[in-house]
Amino acid sequence: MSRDVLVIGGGIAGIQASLDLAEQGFTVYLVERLPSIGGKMAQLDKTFPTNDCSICIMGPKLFEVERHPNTQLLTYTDVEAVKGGAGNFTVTVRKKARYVDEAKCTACGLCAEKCPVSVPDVFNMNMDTRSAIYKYFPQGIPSVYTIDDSVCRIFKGKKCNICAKICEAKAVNYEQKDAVFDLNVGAIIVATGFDVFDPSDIKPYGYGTIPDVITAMEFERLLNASGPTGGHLERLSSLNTKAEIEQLEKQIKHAKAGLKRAEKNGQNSDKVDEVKKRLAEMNESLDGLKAKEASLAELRDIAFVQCVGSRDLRYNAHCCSYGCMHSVKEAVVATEHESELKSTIFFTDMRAYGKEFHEYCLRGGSEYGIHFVRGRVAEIAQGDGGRPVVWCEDMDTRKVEQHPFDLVVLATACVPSQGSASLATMLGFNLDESGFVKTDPNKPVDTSVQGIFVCGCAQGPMDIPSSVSLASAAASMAVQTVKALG
Amino acid sequence: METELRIGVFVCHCGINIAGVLDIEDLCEYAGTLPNVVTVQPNLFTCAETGTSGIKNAVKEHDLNRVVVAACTPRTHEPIFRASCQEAGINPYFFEMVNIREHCSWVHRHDREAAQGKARDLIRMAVARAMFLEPIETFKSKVEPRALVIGAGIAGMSSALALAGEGFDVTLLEKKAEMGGLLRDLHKVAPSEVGAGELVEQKVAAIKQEGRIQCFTSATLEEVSGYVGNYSATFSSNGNTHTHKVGAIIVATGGAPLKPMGLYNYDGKRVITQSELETKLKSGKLDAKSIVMIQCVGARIPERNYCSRICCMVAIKNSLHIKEIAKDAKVFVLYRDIQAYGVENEALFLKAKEAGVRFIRYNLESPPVVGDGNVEIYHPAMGKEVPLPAELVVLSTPIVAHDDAESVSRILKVPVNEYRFFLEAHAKLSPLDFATNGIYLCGNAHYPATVREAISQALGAASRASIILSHDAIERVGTVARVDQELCSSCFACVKVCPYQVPHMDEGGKAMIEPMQCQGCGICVAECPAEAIQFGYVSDAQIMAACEALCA
Amino acid sequence: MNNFEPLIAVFSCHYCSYAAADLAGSSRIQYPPNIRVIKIPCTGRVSVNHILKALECGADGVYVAGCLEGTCHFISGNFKAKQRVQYAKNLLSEINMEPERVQMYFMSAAEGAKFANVAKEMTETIRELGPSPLGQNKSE
Amino acid sequence: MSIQDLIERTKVSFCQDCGVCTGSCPVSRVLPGFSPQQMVGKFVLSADLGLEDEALSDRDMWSCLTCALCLQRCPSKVEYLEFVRAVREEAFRTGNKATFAHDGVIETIVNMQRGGLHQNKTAWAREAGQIAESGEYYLFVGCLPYFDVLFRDMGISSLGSASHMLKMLNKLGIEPVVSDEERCCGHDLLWSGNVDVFKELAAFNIEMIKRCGSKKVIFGCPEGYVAFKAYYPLYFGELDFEVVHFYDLVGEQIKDGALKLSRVEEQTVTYHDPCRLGRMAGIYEAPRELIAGMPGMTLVEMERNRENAVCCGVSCWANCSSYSKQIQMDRLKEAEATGADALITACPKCKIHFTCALSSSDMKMEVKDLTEVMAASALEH
Repeated sequence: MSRDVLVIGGGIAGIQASLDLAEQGFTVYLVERLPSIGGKMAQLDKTFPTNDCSICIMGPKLFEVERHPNTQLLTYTDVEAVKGGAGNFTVTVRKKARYVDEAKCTACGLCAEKCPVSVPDVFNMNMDTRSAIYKYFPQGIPSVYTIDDSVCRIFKGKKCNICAKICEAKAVNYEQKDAVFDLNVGAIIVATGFDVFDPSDIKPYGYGTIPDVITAMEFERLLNASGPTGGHLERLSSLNTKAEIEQLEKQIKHAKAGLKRAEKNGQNSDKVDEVKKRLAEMNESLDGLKAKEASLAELRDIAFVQCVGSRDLRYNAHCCSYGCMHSVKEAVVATEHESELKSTIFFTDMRAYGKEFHEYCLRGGSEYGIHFVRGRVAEIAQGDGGRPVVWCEDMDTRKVEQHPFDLVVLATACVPSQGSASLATMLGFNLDESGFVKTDPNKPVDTSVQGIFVCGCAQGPMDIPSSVSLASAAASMAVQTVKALG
Repeated sequence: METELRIGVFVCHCGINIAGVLDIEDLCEYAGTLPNVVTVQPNLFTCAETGTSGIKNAVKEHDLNRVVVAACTPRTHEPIFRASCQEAGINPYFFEMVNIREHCSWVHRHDREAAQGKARDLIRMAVARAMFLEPIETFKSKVEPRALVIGAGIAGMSSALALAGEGFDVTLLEKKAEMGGLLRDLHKVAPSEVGAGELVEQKVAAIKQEGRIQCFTSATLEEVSGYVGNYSATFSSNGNTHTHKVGAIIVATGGAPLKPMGLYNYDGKRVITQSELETKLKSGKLDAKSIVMIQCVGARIPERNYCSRICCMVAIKNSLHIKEIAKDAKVFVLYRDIQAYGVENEALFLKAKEAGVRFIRYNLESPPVVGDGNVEIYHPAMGKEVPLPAELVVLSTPIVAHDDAESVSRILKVPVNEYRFFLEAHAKLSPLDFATNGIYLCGNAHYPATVREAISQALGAASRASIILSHDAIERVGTVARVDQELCSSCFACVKVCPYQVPHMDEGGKAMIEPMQCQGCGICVAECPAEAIQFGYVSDAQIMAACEALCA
Repeated sequence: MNNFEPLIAVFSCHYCSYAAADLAGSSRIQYPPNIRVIKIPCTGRVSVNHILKALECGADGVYVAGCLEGTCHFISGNFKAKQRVQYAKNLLSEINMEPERVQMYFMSAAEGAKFANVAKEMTETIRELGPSPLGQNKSE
Repeated sequence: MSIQDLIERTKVSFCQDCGVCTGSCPVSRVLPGFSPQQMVGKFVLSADLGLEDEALSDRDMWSCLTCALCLQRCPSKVEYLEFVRAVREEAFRTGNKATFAHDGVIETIVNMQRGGLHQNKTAWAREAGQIAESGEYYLFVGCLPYFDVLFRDMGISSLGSASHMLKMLNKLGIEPVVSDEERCCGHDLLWSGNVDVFKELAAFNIEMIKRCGSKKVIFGCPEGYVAFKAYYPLYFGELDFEVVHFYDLVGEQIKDGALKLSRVEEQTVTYHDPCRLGRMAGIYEAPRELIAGMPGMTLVEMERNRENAVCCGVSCWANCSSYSKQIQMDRLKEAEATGADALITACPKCKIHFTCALSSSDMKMEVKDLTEVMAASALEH
């Protein structure tokens, strides 16, 4: 028997549920599979309808849940098996090796600076790079670094111990092993959140082939001050071009050095000429790239495409609940970055059903000049210079129109998180037709298994306040369970 | 201060993070020259075990009564060092932290000389500030393990039951003669298809069985005084007046659908509201063969510019129920935007389409016109006005706040918005809390909600309230403002400026700040013209000392 | 005048601008070493007198850095601060000191770069204005 | 079938009023006022108001190309294709018929095949290769002989394609049945509402193939393939022979090494997916693999390819007008923009329509039939 509670998932729902429980005096284990808690909300730039900076309002909660004497944070940890029932669950968890001693690491970041590996940064939606030893995001909690053993040179059998050498706290430990242990709890709260739908499947939208068609979450990172552009609004094509320029400049520098050496050593003139010729070619393509970059510098017209993979019987029948407001917010924030910017939102139904939502949309139109077009986008073609062209029937004028944009942002569906099906099997609860955790509408946080509760987007697509409300509700049910049975 | 000030300064290398840019030896030497500094110690990592025990030992060895650590950001490390101070036997607030990492070594790597100067300045300012630090004590306030729940609709009843389930006593107030609220008159709730009355009766029965819940019907809240953990609520019920001591309060006063007087020929007979339709469905008295429903009646219009969230689903639910009774009945739903968010709602929307319910969109510029036996609507595909047969017209009207929301708001000193829905502490992260500690909200009182949502919020509000109720006493760190009533000139400046409406005038006409309610922002402290408000946590003396130490 | 290095006091709130400064640090964004941060719980804590006192004590410039407008952790503290900064500016005009020596800035905890830019901007502004006429206080 | 049943069966009332169909429809882009969504919306409302005659007399249904792009993209999975087919069937009965191009000649020829006609459908085949009178394989030639007559002036040899198909089969050791008794597959009748005659022809063909004892019926034409594969079973239940597309069959043989593709002249080509072969039969990759498998051939894709390909602008020989031309020209320009020397298609009708459009332009693009292109590579040695 146990009166402790396990919370699975360290996003805003899991954090809120943990805090509610901890503050009522219950011991909480908060398990998060990633190196830091924070979840999707930590990736957002701002939140609607108040335009609050997401990490600013969330940051204090991250600290609070880490520091609370009644919580035990188990990050970088997977749930592996569950036995028992309400009042007495035995949960086996695997705390994955970070290869960094959490108690010693001071998060100084020197290791990451010197690490020779560079891989796409998932937190920044792969639009930036990180090193093999990394912090999931700057404000991540616990504030420690982690070695990604899937990319680290050491774990590929290569010679490298730069991070261990540079770390003065002696926190790096390549010998660290996963720790597998059991937790005894009286109730479990599932707060495993959601995934963002991958729109590459929807071929007519050109995601993955047209560079300036991006997802709403990618746009969120582009708006963010800690994002890949430092919050400077740029098109992805411009970022790509910049990367190409950087690459080419490196090559030119290299070639120039080679030329100097060749001339100095008095090598035969043919070879020198050849290098000169190549250098000239490279300079020419550099000029071309720079011209391209200049042409991409201005970002004026952004399209927001709603219901991408949602309300679509071919992909997900359900509505993502927050997409309309999310896009209005992104349009508002983008305009705050760049006042000359024009945003157009292509929508099916404008689902602004929450408190202050409808008013927010109206303000978006009147104060930020957002252009709302009723009509779902039919296809996104590639126009002149690779610019995305949006085809759509305007349902108010009943005209088929095509408009070129500098950037197209896809409001992608909210889908069950990757591990939710296997977690359901492991814990034995049912899922609904969309793959979210099934609940009785009149018992909104009860799963089909007694003593296991659900909150946040694991239960279904919902906005942040609903997730937070549900988290508190799950905490209440967990308390009632452990008080009765634990 | 009577006792001699004895300050210890600890300077962190943070490996090479600080020491790589700053000359720690020089900083230590310099700190030693500052007034009242009796010991200075460098550490490789002050936050490591050796560092914190170093602080503790130094406190004992040098009889320190103030500790200054020059290291990284207090936002992450202050709690660690405060704990060390406490363990060493000095007040944890006799501690000051200097950020020479994030604010110095990391950001001035290329100008070491200036960085060194800045670090010296920062340490000097901290030592100066440390001289004026005040001890902060935590204080306790007893908690009444009983909650007051105002409103016994589905939200209030669910909250009360959850609180009782968690082991707390509940006083439940209902202004009507019976519990149940809005659901009493309704037919079935979607998507569970449970009878609304049945759901109410289940809850009422559970409440009656639950010894911890005391329910008062025909009740009116009259007065509330006190603060978190310790409220006193006076209310009348069936002619008697009661006063209950409660630790927390949940506002679940609900809302009601708008009566669409003067809209679309509303007459309550041939043109009715959705709830009137549900009464008909419940009694089986629906015989119309053609029904037209009009959405957004009185909502999302300039006078009432909000979306009432639930009306689309109510219309969809009821149209399905009509189709169940009479498969051949024609049902048209005229909408502006269908709000079928999420999984369940969208599925029900599809189910209605499958059942043959027709959905036709209209624009606010060309609203439907209710005629005799028909409703004329501009049909976009037809490109013209089309009369739809309508033996019955059903208007979907928004949930509006109850008239008494304002009086509840006044009694509890919690705000409402322009449509008189109660205003939560934070739209995103505190949706169920009021800015005032110890008072929570749920259900339609907050904003229109489906039954699922109302129950979720009710359970959530119960959890929030339980945080207070689960403690015998609430501990609060005294980082709060206090009024020196001797100095108070009764100018009301603090009353006006406080974002949380905490300061108030006591019987003697002097300002009072209830420490349990104070949030510790210090806004009133800066506002008070008489310097009557003390704020030991960040006192004027500390700030002034830091300013004076700006220059060597 | 080019060698003049201004001394600038910054009143920085715990929840946003101090956090922004921390982020500038962990992101290693370099900015001029002329500012001295005084941490307060909320910019609403800063009184007009604090601002003036900093000038009197030798600061060549003072700015208050709070949360973005509408997102103050304490609801309205930053608005109050904005008013008080304006008040201080008006007073400076009266005593014939440049009101630009005092400024109000708003930033979120996620805006490390903005913190650095503001520090840069303010340093430049004060450098342009030259040393505070109260400079002699420094040596006293 | 009642109109309400039709609505329910085709899920047209599931429409979300979102406009994806119209925004995608190649006709809507060039013919203002035409919209699949509007067509459906009008129909449903008219039916609901009891105005069934009005619903069935609408002419919009004949503007539809039945290209299935709207069906492909509709988020509500409205069965547009089946809706149009069924509505045309109902409308045809009330006298609301399509307007046929080419003076209706083709429709008439098809209708003529109902009687006790004895055709001369094997002459070309005997010339081109070896055929049998009965056996496992049946080669369904379809309309190619008539097209050969009709469009010879345009320089299109439809029989060339048939001959090459036969030669390649022979090379694989297959001597298929080709029959004089074969009738039109009925595809065009089905899509112009004349279901009664469609059924007559279908019944005749099924009987005829049974008589030949064939177990595998090979098609080169996507329309015949789809008519047999999807629509014959709808009316006659499961067929007792297999319906095989030539490209699938040949593709297998190439993979097995039974057929070799030799080097062809270096060229860059692009491939146009016929609606019937692509969206309706789901055959996207087989033709591409064949093209890519010919050494010397470089395949480049148009922006709109596979499930997003656009129609060649005409279906069922109905409604060929300025908008068809516009659609064709846009598609040809798209092909030209890829830098390809030739546009390869896999449907004799697409080839005819594109060739026709090309003849009135100064584009240098060539339009080729995949079977013929392949023959050059497969039959060389």
